[in-house]
Amino acid sequence: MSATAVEPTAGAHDAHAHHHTSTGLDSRKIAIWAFIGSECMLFVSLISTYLIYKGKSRVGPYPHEVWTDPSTGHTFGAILNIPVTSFSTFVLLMSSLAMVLAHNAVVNRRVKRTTFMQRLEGNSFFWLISTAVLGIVFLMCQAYEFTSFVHEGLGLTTNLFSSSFFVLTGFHGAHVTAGVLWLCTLAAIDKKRGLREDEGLVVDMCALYWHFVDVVWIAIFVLLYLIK
Amino acid sequence: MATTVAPPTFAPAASSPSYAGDKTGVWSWITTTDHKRIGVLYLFTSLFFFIFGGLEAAVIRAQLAAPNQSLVSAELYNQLFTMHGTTMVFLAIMPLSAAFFNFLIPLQIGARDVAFPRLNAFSYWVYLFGGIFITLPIFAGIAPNGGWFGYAPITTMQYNPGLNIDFWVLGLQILGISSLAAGFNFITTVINLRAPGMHLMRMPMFTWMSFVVQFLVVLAFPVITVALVFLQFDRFFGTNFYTLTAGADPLLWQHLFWIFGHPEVYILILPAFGLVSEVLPTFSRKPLFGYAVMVYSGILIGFLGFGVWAHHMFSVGMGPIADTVFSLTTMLIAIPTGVKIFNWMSTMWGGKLQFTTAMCFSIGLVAMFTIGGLSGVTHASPPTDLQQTDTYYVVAHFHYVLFGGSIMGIFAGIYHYFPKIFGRLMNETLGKWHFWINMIGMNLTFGPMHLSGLLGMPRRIYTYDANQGWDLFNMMSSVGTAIIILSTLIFIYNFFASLRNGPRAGRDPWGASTLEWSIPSPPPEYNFAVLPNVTSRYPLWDVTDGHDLSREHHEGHENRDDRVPTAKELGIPMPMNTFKPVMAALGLCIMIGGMTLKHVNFYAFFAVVSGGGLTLVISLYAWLTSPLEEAH
Amino acid sequence: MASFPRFRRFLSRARTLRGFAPLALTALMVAGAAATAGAQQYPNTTFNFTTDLNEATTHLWDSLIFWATIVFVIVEVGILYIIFKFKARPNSPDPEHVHGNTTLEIAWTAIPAVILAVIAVPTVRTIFMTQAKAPANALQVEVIGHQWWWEFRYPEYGITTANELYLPVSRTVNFKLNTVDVLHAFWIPRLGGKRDLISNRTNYLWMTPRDSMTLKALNGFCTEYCGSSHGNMKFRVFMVSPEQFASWAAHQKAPAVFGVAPAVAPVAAPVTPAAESTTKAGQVGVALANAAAPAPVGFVFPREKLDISTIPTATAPASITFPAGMTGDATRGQAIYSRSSCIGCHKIDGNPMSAGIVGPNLTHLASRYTLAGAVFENTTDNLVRWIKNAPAMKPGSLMPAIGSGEYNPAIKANVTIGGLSDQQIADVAAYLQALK
Amino acid sequence: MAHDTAAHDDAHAHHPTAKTYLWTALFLTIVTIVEISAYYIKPWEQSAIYVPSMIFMSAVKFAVVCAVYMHLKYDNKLFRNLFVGPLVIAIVTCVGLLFLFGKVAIRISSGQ
Repeated sequence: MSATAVEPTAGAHDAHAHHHTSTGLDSRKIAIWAFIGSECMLFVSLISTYLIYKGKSRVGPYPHEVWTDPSTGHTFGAILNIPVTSFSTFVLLMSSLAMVLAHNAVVNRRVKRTTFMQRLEGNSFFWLISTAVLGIVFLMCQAYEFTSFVHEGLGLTTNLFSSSFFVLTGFHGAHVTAGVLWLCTLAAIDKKRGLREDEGLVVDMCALYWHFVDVVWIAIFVLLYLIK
Repeated sequence: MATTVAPPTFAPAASSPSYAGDKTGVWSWITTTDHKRIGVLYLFTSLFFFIFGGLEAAVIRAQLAAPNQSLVSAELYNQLFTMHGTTMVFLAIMPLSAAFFNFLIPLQIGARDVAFPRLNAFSYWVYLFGGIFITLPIFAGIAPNGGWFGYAPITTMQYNPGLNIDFWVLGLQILGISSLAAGFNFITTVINLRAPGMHLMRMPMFTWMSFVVQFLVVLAFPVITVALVFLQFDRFFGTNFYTLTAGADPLLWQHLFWIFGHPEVYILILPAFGLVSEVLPTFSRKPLFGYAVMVYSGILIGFLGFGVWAHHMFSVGMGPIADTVFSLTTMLIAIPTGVKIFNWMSTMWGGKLQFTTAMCFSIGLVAMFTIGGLSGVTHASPPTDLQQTDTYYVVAHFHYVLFGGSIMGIFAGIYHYFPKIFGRLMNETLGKWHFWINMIGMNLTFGPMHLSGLLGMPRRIYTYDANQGWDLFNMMSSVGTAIIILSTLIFIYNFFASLRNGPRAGRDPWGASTLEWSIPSPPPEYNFAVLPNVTSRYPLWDVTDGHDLSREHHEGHENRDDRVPTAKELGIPMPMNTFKPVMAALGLCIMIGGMTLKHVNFYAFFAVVSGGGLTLVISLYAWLTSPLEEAH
Repeated sequence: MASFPRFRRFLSRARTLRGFAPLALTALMVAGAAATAGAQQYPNTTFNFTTDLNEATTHLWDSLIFWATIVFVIVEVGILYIIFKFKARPNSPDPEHVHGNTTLEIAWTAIPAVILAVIAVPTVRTIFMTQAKAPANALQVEVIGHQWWWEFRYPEYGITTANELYLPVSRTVNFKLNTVDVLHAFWIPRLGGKRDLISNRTNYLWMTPRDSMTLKALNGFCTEYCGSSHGNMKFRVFMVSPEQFASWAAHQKAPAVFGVAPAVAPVAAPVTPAAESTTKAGQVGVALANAAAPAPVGFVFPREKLDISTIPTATAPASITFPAGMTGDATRGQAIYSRSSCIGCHKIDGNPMSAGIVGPNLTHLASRYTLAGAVFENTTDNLVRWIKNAPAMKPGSLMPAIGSGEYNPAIKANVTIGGLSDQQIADVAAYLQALK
Repeated sequence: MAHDTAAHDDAHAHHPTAKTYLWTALFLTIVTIVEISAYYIKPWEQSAIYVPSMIFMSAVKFAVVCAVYMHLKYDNKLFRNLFVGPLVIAIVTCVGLLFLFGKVAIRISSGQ
């Protein structure tokens, strides 16, 4: 890689891509997969904790059940907002599509593109920014959800459900935030000088991370929201 | 076969440019990205913490030498045993292993460095700063005091309102980051940087066991990270994960901790197994017996290690089904472990045994670990475990595993690899003294603990009553500790005296068989002038071209080493020295460590945490946007 | 560097002694195991046939240690043999490069597997046997862990006591284990078994003590680290005959008889006479007057049957001083007690003012042999000092210092308002010692 | 530069086309719609197969994203092993934990 290239991507220069490797693969991709494997254990610990504490809270409000506060007589409805979350789930799913198309665009630079649709398909900047924007929309849904919960009387410290719920989804949200920053950095580079075809791996690493965050949400959506 | 020697076009010179020689000064060590230098840094730091943890144990044993003593207060005693465990596990044995990962793995697989040299430096500095952070509070009497496994709810704000546990939680998070970063780095290194022909099934056993350990690290540490995050949020923000009044279940912590904690045990022991598997064949002059089985048993131990965690919790009342399952899986682990013991014995069988100090320590491991393994089987059975758990019998068990196993293996590794690391041999006579006194001291310290435990002495008590039938055994243990200290003093003297005056070692003073012995001692910064082409598991023994490297170097002297050319002369690109990982590590540690200030002063907390965070971000950005190597 | 030629010569001669350490260890272990047979010398040994639970465990241990010993001997003797046999000698040939042997490796995979299966069967059987439901007619005992003392309740008899447990032989006892704060673990080594006391959970442990245990005094411990005074959280178990138990229980159930006609101090009375206490070097004591102690109406474990291991040897720190020769008045003491902070935490049946539930129930304090989690002997010396400054006697104690002018770590200041003078403490002690 | 070939091999290894990605997205959307509808269809939601069917559908989605979007289906087998191994350990751990904290285990453990 030339000395002029300035790429703020994780370990871009640390890998001995231009050195001998025994598998012929880039070290960075092996490292990101090992990282994702490790993240499985992180999220499983969080999800297990949520499921273990499910139904063990001593006071409400509860995720799916109606609850009347014995001291105030105030009645709380089921707190989880399925329509909003369904929408944000869909948004995250579409962001995965945009992400994979961004990678597709970068690694197929040589393909001749003439029609609008073809040029759109090859517009990596558009897809990177779309992914980031969809990620931001997802985060906004989450922010809306958290705010509405707090307004309804479910704070971080209210009960076991709220603690495990906020920390689990908050961790996921933090991962999405990190992904959005990563995507914005890539988009900035793409805008500035254009990501080259041989830099597909740089996008791929971000993509793998992003898809992983998406599949974690697939699990969270079903286990937390849809199953009572 | 080893085609690693550079063509002798360079004239011999007085000193060879080794990794330790060509750039000198403190700054060159701080900014280094050379895996060998980082290995040396790990070695010195972890030996320091090993001695520090040992001194904590010495105070504990002095307090317990006789009944009803009050050398230290109950509170200080609790901090001492907590910090003894934490120090030995996280600051001594793990990083001692990491010293060998760093130094040896690239050499053993024929690589120039690890996959991510700057990340490697980052791991070390995070470890150092984290170690300092978690150790310092003991001098102010506010060290962590919840035991090394910090069972909730004793660690919650309600029952432990001081800063003690905050240091522990945040310190372990910092150390976890160091271990995780190193884990990803070494997984990638072993998968991707093996020399041509170095198939997985040709890798030296130490590299294999370390490879397994890296997977244990990256899979086990996230779990404790989550458990610690819960605890930290409980303490800082009032969440309810361990809040009893909210209906929390204290067993959540225990399960999460031991899902991490049991793999952690194998993280501590497997590298020692690997080291011993290098030493025993070398001094038996025989290949390792049953190489493939040794590999698979190591993998199996690692894999089963994730399915036995609750055997630490038989006394919590999980019910007969869970007890049975975890009892059986635990017994299963005894099989691959036993296989290892028998294979080591068979390696020696029919060999030509040379009793160097490294060999003595290795045989010591086989003999002593067996005791720890067998006492382990006695509490794999829940009914008997109920009479043993949380007594000194368990203390005896895991010290036979960790001292008789890990530490013995690490000492074997230090004596064996000292010439490779520093280019000089350690004194064998003092080494033998160290071994025998250590062996006697260890058995005198931990042997009687079996008995005091089976005779009813609970662990973690700061004092005990007279007439309980424990006095003799406790006195023996305390005397044994003094003997261990004596042996360690001999080791320290030998280490530093040999560093200065030890006879020069050639490339392969022991006649060993693996790649690291084919290059000069200490190795040049680039390790291998030409990447070796590996055709065998024992490249220096299975000589195919009639050029018997091992014999030549075994009999040869230091003067036989030709002057080794520098990387520049050979045109090998090397990672540049850089200060950025150090700064990133410092920023990270200040950011996380500064969180303790939350309970002291909010403005200080905010300033320190954001200052640390800013340092981290800026250093990371500078790090990621600067090239690893000079343009070439 | 010194080369120690002499030592090297010695070493070469001593080479035949290599591996002595494992042998010595074996000898040590065997000697130790033999020694454990004597329960007299080792009062808390875990090898017993005192209950059904213990018997099952001990049998299991025997089979485990049998197989472990065989493996141990094979490995250690094997290592010794290899060391002697294959030591490098000047003329020994270079060894053949053997890489393995499939048959052997299968053998030492299979044989341990078989041994483990042999161990696993009785293990699983014992797990299910000991964790079954306790018999319905078992004596229910509720064990409640506190930092750092034990509360025992007998719901069947309506008794609440602390740190000293009476158990009838030949009747299954079912312990129901709970804690009010952090985790503790309930362990009586001589009776077997051990269970953690888990916050927000209930555990059970049951066993049937044998007849042979009648009139045995045993130690119990907390074995789960529970904070500052974890080492000070002990208890006593007094094994008695069913009749003795019935008598004890009937007496414990009744409120403390106080203020009845004075009587001679009973044999079992644990109160050390003042004269005796002052003979202790550096110790001072109080003489108790007006201790209106009634004749004992119920059974108390006889003092002469106490095992030496059940008599605490810990002494109060010298920092807590108490004037010698002070006389306490129990009636006055009752009045002081009833208007002091004591009643906020402690309960004494028969004293309507005293209804606290945080601290130990003191109804029959004088019938107990120990104080403060079985750490101190229940003597006048210890009692007055305990009242005066409990945290100095037991680190972290939740009972505050009460003596006027004493340092109270809870408020990081000396006690002023509400503090008791030495005379008042002597009176309170006299009152408490009248609670037989 | 050797660098190029390494990166190329990796990135170009028979990756699917954009069309495949679009069809995959359509499939994922449909499964998600079915999942959400199931939540509102009372007979389904209250039946015994609700939870298994939901877990099955999400597992399918999970697998499809991993296989197609994360290229596990097309990439080097090493990556699959690096991901599936930890995933299996994670899932087994989760199931173990849920059993240990489940009603059955707690009822048995109390022994009463």
